[in-house]
Amino acid sequence: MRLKQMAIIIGVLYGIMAILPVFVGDTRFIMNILVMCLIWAVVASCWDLIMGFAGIFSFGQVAFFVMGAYCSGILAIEHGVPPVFAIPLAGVFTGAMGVLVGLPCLRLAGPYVALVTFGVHMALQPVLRGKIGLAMGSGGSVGLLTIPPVNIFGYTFSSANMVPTFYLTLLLSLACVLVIMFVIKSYWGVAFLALKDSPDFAMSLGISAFKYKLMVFALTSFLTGIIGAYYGHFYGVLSFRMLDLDLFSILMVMMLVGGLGHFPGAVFGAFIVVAGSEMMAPLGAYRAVVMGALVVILVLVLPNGVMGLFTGKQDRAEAG
Amino acid sequence: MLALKNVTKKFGELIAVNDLSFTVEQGQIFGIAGPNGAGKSTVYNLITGFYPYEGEIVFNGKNLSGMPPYKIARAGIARTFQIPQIFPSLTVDTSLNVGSRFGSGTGLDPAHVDKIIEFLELSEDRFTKTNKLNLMGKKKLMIGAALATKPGILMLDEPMAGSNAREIKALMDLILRINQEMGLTIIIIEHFMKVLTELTQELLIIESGSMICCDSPEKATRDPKVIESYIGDAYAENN
Amino acid sequence: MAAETIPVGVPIPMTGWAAGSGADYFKGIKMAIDEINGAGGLLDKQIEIIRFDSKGFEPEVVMQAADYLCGQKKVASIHAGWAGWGQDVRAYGKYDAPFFADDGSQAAVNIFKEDPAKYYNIYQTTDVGVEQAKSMFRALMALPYKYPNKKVVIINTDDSWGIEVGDTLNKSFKEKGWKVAKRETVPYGTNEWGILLSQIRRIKPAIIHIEIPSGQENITFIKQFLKKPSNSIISLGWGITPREVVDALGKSADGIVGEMPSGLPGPKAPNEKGQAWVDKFISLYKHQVPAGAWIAYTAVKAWANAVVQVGDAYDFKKVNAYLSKNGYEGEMGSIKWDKDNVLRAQAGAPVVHYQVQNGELAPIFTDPPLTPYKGSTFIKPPWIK
Amino acid sequence: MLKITNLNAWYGEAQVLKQVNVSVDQGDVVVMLGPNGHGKTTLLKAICGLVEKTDGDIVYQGSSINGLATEKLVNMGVAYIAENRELFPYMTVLENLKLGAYAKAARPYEKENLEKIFELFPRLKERRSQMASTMSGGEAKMLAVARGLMSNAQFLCIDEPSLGLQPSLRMELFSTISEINRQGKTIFLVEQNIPHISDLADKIYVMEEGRISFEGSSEDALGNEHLKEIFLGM
Amino acid sequence: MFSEDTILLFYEITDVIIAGLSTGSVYALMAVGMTLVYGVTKAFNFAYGDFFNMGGYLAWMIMFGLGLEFGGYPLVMILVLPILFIVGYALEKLLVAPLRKREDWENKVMMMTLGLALFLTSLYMVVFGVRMKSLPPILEGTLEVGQLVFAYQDIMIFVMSISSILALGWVLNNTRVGLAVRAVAQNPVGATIVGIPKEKIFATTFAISTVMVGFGGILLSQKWFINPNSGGIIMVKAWVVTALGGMGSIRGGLFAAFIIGMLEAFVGWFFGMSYSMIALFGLLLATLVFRPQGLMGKGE
Ligand SMILES: Nc1ncnc2c1ncn2[C@@H]1O[C@H](COP(=O)(O)OP(=O)(O)OP(=O)(O)O)[C@@H](O)[C@H]1O
Ligand SMILES: Nc1ncnc2c1ncn2[C@@H]1O[C@H](COP(=O)(O)OP(=O)(O)OP(=O)(O)O)[C@@H](O)[C@H]1O
Ligand SMILES: [Mg+2]
Ligand SMILES: [Mg+2]
Repeated sequence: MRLKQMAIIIGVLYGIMAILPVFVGDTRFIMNILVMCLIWAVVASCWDLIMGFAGIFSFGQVAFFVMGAYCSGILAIEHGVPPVFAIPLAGVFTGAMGVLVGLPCLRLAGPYVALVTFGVHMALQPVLRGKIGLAMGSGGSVGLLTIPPVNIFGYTFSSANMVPTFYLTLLLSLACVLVIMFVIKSYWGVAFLALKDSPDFAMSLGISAFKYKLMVFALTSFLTGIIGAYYGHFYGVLSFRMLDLDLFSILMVMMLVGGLGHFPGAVFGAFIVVAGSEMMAPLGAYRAVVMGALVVILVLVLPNGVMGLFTGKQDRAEAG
Repeated sequence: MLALKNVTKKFGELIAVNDLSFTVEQGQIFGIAGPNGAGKSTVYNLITGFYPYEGEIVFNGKNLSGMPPYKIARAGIARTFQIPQIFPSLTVDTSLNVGSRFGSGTGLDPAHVDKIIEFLELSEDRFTKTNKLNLMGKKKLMIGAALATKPGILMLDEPMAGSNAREIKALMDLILRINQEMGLTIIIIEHFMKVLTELTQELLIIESGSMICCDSPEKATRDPKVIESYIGDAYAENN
Repeated sequence: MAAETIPVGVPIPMTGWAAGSGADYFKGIKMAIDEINGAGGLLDKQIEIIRFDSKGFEPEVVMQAADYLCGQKKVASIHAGWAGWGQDVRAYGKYDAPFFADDGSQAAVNIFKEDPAKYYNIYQTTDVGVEQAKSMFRALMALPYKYPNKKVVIINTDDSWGIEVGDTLNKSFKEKGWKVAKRETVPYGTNEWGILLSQIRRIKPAIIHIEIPSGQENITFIKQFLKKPSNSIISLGWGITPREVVDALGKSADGIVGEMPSGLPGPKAPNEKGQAWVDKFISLYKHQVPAGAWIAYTAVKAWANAVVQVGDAYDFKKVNAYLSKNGYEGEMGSIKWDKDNVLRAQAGAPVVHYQVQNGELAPIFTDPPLTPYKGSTFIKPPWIK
Repeated sequence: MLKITNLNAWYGEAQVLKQVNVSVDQGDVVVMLGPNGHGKTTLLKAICGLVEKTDGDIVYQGSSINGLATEKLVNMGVAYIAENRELFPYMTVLENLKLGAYAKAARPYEKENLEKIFELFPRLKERRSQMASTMSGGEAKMLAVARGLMSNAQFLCIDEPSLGLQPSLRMELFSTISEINRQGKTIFLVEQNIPHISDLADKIYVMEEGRISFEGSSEDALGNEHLKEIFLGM
Repeated sequence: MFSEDTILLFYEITDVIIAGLSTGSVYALMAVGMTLVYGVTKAFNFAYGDFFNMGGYLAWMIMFGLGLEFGGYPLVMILVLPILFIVGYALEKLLVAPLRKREDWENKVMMMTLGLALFLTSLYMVVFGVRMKSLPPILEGTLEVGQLVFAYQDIMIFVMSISSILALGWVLNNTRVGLAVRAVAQNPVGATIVGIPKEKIFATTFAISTVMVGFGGILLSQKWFINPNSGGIIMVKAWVVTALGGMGSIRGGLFAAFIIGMLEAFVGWFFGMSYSMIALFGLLLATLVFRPQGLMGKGE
């Protein structure tokens, strides 16, 4: 897809988002869903960048998200750092963690990378709950319950004033997604594709697999951390329960519905899945059954996700 | 320009390259031949930093030992692969741009890429995905991407394999033009004697990783040891 | 049409790790609402249950539940069961409809204390872990059984409940001159107890207390313990209440003790009213009363009563005022919330201590005050020689 | 033995073979020539059931085999030696060869064929426990040819067997092919550079742009100046 | 000769080792099927743990749902294992085979199984209820050797898991079918060229792996319980074991299972049980840094 096409799709998606509060601005429940859409769109896009484009099977995105959230929360609660500063600091922290996790991964083949990164995910929960976490101020198994909301020039963005907070989220989300778009469309993105297609050929043309893979680890964990931090300040509470497999699976489903490696499909996917899941809420326990079945069917009939519908012709010809 | 000094590479028990030394001069077309499994491709892989090795490889006064492949590429060594390598998801144009952007050290140079496209007569396929190219197209693409890195030396690994007489002739012309018009030093691995004798100025023959001879192609191909272990009597008679 | 019913929110896990306990609470809630509806409804309107799958209590799910139920569906009250250690206080504190939860955690109470005026609609239906643990300790000390030594092993999960109880027990035992020979904090999902058991066999503690609010770990522990038991009283704390523990272990669990907070003892209730309730529950659901069912039932009733007294389900100020001032007259007598809106253990909603006898829970004590349950006999666990 | 009529084949939307007619008689060596990328490999793949979208008729020993699964063909005595080798990368040379004799018909001859092959390619014998993925380009090609010969098939489709082989081996290879043919096997060979083609080929086809542009005996081909220049110039 | 303390320590360490062996055999049982199916399809099966539970649930259904408890485990095995085979075969044909024709199919299979996992987990919950189910022990009683106690149940699991892994390994390495399975794994096109019915092999392997997994599920459910939610964590455990051993390496999987079992036992004994997860991933990371293809993986 061309940069222009991508930009248009993103523009339309966020444009629609931006006018929705006009109709539903006073329904906090729906506004909440919209904020969720915007937040998960970033996480899913980051995941798509590292997995779909860079071809690195990182399963650590949720872990980075939670790390960012906790880091910012702890900074704000324990050290009194104002959220506007705590959020970027959390991003820097998760970015650094991303590099740290990425380093041992660079030598590994796909499923092993997945496992190591997932290991980070699995190990994070005991750390946050245990003594180490408590010593850092994670609140142990209770979690963080008193995270202050974002405050810019004396104006507080919290769920009490949903509409302005929504627009702040929208801006942040859009900024992150645009960064991802430019990365994908820059020569970075091309380098990823090249490395994925033929690492030897790519290296012989001067691409440093090491540098680019590490950079993508850093960037995706940075952005994921930022949005995670924002999430914490938005809800004011955090619990390690986010590390259970549910959220992880749902995020994967978002990517898949959007189309893995078909950015901005992930954004689309996040919007559809969050909204769809809420619409299926009346199904109760059957919701998950239906969701599961839908995923299976979607993979079979829509191999490239929703984005595949747009680029379908193109891709089918290529697949042959 | 490029010199190997006592280079040795072992794979476990197997000595794939054995204490090999040779020098390629600026502007030369330098041939490498030898039986299957003699270690020719391995030599390329060592020069381009794909494997660690013993000994020293020096390029324009710079010691390449221990350098990662991408740095060696930026230092001016470009290569093609025996089994064609392409980027199936990229177009010809993008593939060349990749070489130019990452390998040249000076960043993307559209004019240079244009020139290569024209030179290799790839303009018709410029915006097709590379997985749709046929064998010749893929080979040209590899050469094109390599050239786009603005190398000082181009190393080709069996570029003629699978081509018919006319195609071989065309490829030979192309290589000659790269050498003369672009002023590039070229190393070529081939099994077609005709190519080696007509194209190269110096021919290195290796067997089991060791040098048998390194001489002018005329002399090298008449060396009885070479005929016995590599060319074969029947073939020698034929040509 | 819509105005003809009174919507009540029930955010309870229907999927995920907490779904089992969620189902128990729901049984009580549904029973109460069916009764009210059967008797003509509340203020002549039927009560409508609106469920929300609160999954694993992830922050956004809890918030979403509150905004959906209170903001969107405009429910008149919320009955949540076990709901997430304090996040729920924040989520529902934004609204005014009475919210009943069973967090049993000091963290939730602390949040309440931050701003009692704002969180005035939040009601905890059980006492906090610290108090429950003290009650467990009292019960253990009061058992008609002579401990061979003063060594105890405490095992608890690594969540806030487990640690709160474990810490309190640890302190209580030490104060009484006992030796806590081992304290182990284990993750959920621990199923292999071999090492711990071999250590226990060498310690030979008089008491082993396990505090894991989930069925599977307790079951596997007991199964493996019984292969070569030590002479120890086994106390499962809250962990005895999930139905699968007795279901899975049957009579082999005989002798194990444990507690249920805000419980109504069954199968033999303390009084006639209680007995009628227990009988009804059993005939409805074909099994003994699990943890939380009775108090969830009672909370619905308490709220309904307040609504009737006030005369308007949506006059939240008055409903809340009535609730916190008057409490409710339940099956075992009156229940009242304290100043922090916590339903401390009290005669009307006691902590009930059980022992498994004949493959079922048999009450042996109620607390407070700690009194032997009428007609109860403690049996020496069969594995103790 | 094999008769192909009006065969079309596509990769996705792109048509590669256009109305191809080819017939191979029992006991013959038929050679197909043609420029790079004009569909020779595709034709072989189509015969062997490896092209998804085809239409037209392929009749082998009287029965239509178009659309038949590759593994069934193998059991009917058709062997395919692929241009791009298709080896089992993490198996040893010996295991690869053994798998060559997987078909029922080939099993009884496994030992015998293995010996013959080791004679033809001593390098393979020497390296029989080396992993296939680490073989050099030429060695891997030898292994691919050898594995195909293990199948003991009656009809061999061989795609550029000499690709990357050293000159002396290339000469040997073609005499081996003649030898195999003399033993009664039918051979359909795609190859660009065959010295003394008239000694080997009974019939020659030329494929250009997915169509057969020439069909005739090797004498006819050698008599055709155009063909001689393009394909037989070496 | 030895002080009492020394003897006690000796017993304790022996117990730790026994615990390690017992956990190890459980992990081995969890991982067999995964090694097999990963080895062949190269695609990650997220629904793995749910197939594991499927074994348990089917056994439960036969014993209690249909009231055939009198038949005991022999009847259960006779009925359940063929059902698992059929389910596995059908799932492969219906859901995996169509994906395999696509570009980038490994990812797609992974995604599909993710959905399948979600579907099965919640389906179990809806059909069988959220509560856990348990099965009667396959063998009652314990064997006591001095101070040491072995449950017959554990011995049974140990024997079954080791023998099933060894049997699988033997089949893969020594039979023609095994060779064919490996061939398909490494190069499906190459496999058809030599006459291997690739589609059948794919489906059969998947089915056999389902049988193996389900068999493990039955054996472990009688020791533990069947929990509709446990699929994810079982999948992760199996994954760690296979990865540490080298994905696709049967022998590696066996070793890794016992190494992890021992590690958990000793870490749990020495530092406390809550540290075992951290230690586990620490070990995995350290191993992969030095051997990126796992302990016995062939590398790619
Ligand atoms: N998998 C594929 N998908 C799409 N197009 C393909 C595919 N394989 C081959 N082609 C195209 O089909 C055409 C015919 O290719 P084929 O390999 O049959 O040619 P060939 O005559 O064997 O050439 P060569 O001498 O290079 O082996 C080529 O233009 C090629 O680009
Ligand atoms: N990774 C490896 N491990 C083990 N042996 C290897 C490895 N790579 C190459 N070899 C062996 O080293 C020898 C040299 O291989 P190389 O590819 O350099 O040969 P070559 O001269 O290019 O032959 P060809 O003309 O067939 O391409 C061969 O015998 C090959 O089997
Ligand atoms: Mg080579
Ligand atoms: Mg071809």
